[in-house]
Amino acid sequence: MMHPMRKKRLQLICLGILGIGIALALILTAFEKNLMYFYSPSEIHAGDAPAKRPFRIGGMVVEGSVVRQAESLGVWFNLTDTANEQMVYFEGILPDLFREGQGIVAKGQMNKSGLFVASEVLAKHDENYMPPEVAEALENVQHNSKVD
Amino acid sequence: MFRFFYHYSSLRNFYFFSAKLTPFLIAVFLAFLIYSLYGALISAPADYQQGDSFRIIYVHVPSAWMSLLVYMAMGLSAVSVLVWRVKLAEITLGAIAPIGATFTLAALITGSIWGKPMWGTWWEWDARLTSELVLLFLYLGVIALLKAIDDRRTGARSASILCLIGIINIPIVHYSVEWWNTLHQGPTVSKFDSPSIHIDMLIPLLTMTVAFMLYFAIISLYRIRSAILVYDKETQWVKDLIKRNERGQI
Amino acid sequence: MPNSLEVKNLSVERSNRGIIKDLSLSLAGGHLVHLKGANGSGKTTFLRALAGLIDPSHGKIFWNKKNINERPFSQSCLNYVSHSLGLAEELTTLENLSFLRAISRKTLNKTVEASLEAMNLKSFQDYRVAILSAGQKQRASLAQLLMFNCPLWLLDEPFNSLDTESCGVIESLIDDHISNGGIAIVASHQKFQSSTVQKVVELK
Amino acid sequence: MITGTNNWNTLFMLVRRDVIKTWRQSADLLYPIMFFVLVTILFPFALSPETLVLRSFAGGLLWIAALLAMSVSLENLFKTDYSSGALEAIVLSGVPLLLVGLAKAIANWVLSGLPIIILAIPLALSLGIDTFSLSILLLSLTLGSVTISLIGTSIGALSVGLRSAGMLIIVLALPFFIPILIFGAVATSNSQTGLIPEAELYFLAGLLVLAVTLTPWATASAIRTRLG
Repeated sequence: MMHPMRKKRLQLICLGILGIGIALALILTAFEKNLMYFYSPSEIHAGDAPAKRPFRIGGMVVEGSVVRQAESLGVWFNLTDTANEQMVYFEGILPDLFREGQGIVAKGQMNKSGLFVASEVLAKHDENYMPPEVAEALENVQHNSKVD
Repeated sequence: MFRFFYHYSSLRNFYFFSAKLTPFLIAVFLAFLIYSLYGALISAPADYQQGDSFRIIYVHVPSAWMSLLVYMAMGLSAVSVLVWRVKLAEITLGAIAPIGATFTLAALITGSIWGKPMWGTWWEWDARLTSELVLLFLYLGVIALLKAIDDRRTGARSASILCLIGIINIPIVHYSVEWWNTLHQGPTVSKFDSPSIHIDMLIPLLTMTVAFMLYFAIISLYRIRSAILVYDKETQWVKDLIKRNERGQI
Repeated sequence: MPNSLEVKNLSVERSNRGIIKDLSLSLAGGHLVHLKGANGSGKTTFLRALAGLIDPSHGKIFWNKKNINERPFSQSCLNYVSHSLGLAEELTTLENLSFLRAISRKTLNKTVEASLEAMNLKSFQDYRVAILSAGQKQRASLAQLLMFNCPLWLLDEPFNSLDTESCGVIESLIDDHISNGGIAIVASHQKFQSSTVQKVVELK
Repeated sequence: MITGTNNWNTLFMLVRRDVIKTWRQSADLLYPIMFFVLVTILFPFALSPETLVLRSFAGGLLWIAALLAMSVSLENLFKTDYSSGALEAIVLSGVPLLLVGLAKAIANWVLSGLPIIILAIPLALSLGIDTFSLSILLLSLTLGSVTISLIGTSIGALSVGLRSAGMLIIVLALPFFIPILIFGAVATSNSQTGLIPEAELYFLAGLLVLAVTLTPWATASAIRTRLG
């Protein structure tokens, strides 16, 4: 026979663990529902991205893929996560930091023909800190691997 | 083991023990500081995009890390206050809260100075900067509660409870702010699988962090020791100490 | 088992000041202690420490050989009537006492109605506490003593704002309590009319 | 046993007592609710009376108003019970403090959270919200307000009896409410684009369960500390 006081304490601890467990399960479910609404080109290829609602896409602008429309602000470019590419169309003024090879985030929606129509394009500074030579070297490697 | 902790958690023993420890800490701190300053300002190369302005990282990042570390230290003290009722922990909690708040403020200010060349504005609702701002308010809350309660034991215990609620809240705030931020600005895209910081830049950053930790240890020991004297001012050993001190000065 | 209360080298701090310093006291059942002392001498602090509300900075309190500051301590052995009365002003006397009786984990004694009757408050039971006179409030609060069966009574200024007749009622209550083997510690500036006081503790 | 029938009964008695008490002290009940309505109707004056503008901000501004009003209501939760000694009497009656903490939070929610949710309906409609978004707003407010009551009760218990406690409570509590505000407001604004903001609602529910599990301990410990 367990001491009633100890039994009570044990029950409380079990309840506490149960509560934390449920809370974690709910929060993890929230993660699963993709709280970010953020998808990579690969995920879009796999068909994970929503078809009917806006979301975000992130990736690097593929070198040489930028095509500007002659008489308007329209621009096409491809985004890559190194595995897959996704074509994006945007009409508007691109941010100053928008360059080929730069990581960007675009907000918009898929159209029926599989083109991502962006309503907004954001260029983010990247979070790497390295000397210029290293950056250059890294760029060369990437360039070469693309040529191969 | 228990006896060891018991011995050093007695205020008087801690006072004398920490007095012996301090000069040693200062020496190690200076060594680390000088080495890291050399590394940070001279030997580390300039960044390929940001040039020399990236060097503020050596103040910003250690401050930001310390702001979290000090909160964790406060959390440990809070548990000791609430569970074991350790007097030394009560004193520690009150002594380190302002230091933690200062580190947080330093991280915010340097972040904003860094933001000027990087983003073009002094303040950007960047996820990390915003959660750092919330962290500052958590610190200020603990300090405000400590100041509002006259009785030091009740004050320390109340502040401990608030501090522990805060500890659970820190990851939640951090995560939700990040999520909110990406919703409005898009997450930072990093270059895949490439080293995010070069080794020549990393080593001074790590040693600078150690220097910050030692600085924190030294300053908090000073604050704890002066708080111990106030706490125990009615006891014989403090009275003896004051008497000896006066004689020494004459 | 006969009741016993033992206070060993008790020191209590309030607002960073030592209020009670090194107080020791040993009591067996059937004792009435008159707690005396000037304002601010720590009478209330002492009673609150005995009630387990304040943790002492040094020393220990034992009730029936059990340390009251070690959790879990159930306060079911004691009846503490503070001078802040403990009654919600918005509720009636009856509501207040019925609530306390219903939630209490103590051994129950008289019903609320019987307790109010004994305190001469039956006709005021449906009045909100806010509109009662000071003496009536005091009596309503003291009615708690009758509702529960607790061997230890801690009374903080129970004779405050009471007329002579009511004082007599309270004193006879206390007499009954200690003659049944209970212990009562009463903080008061007033002298007891009857001579049941076995011990006077003066706080400085 | 914490789950025994006796404890359910005690919990019910504690909540009922608080509700009756506050009901009779109608000012304590009315001020936070009036505050909620007034703050909400201030926004159209500051922003624009145009439905299009107001509709896009509706979720956020109702959430801010609800958050502030609930923070204001926290001061009265413990104030009179502390000064009259009733809190002390409840503690000494031997009731588990966890129950007292839980009961105070429930009472706070019934007395300020629930009326705010009900009043949010006409206010949201007047700001031009559609019915689907309204249902999401109400759901997020329900999940969030219970969490606010639970966390707020702990903080209210910590600051009871202190100088300018009302302001102190608000200052201490608001940083803790930021995650709730973010998810609540975004859930509403996302629902206005026609999506079901499942992720946000799951997250709010997770926070709620976490608060139910942990805050009663903090409140219990705070009550014991403030009485000592």
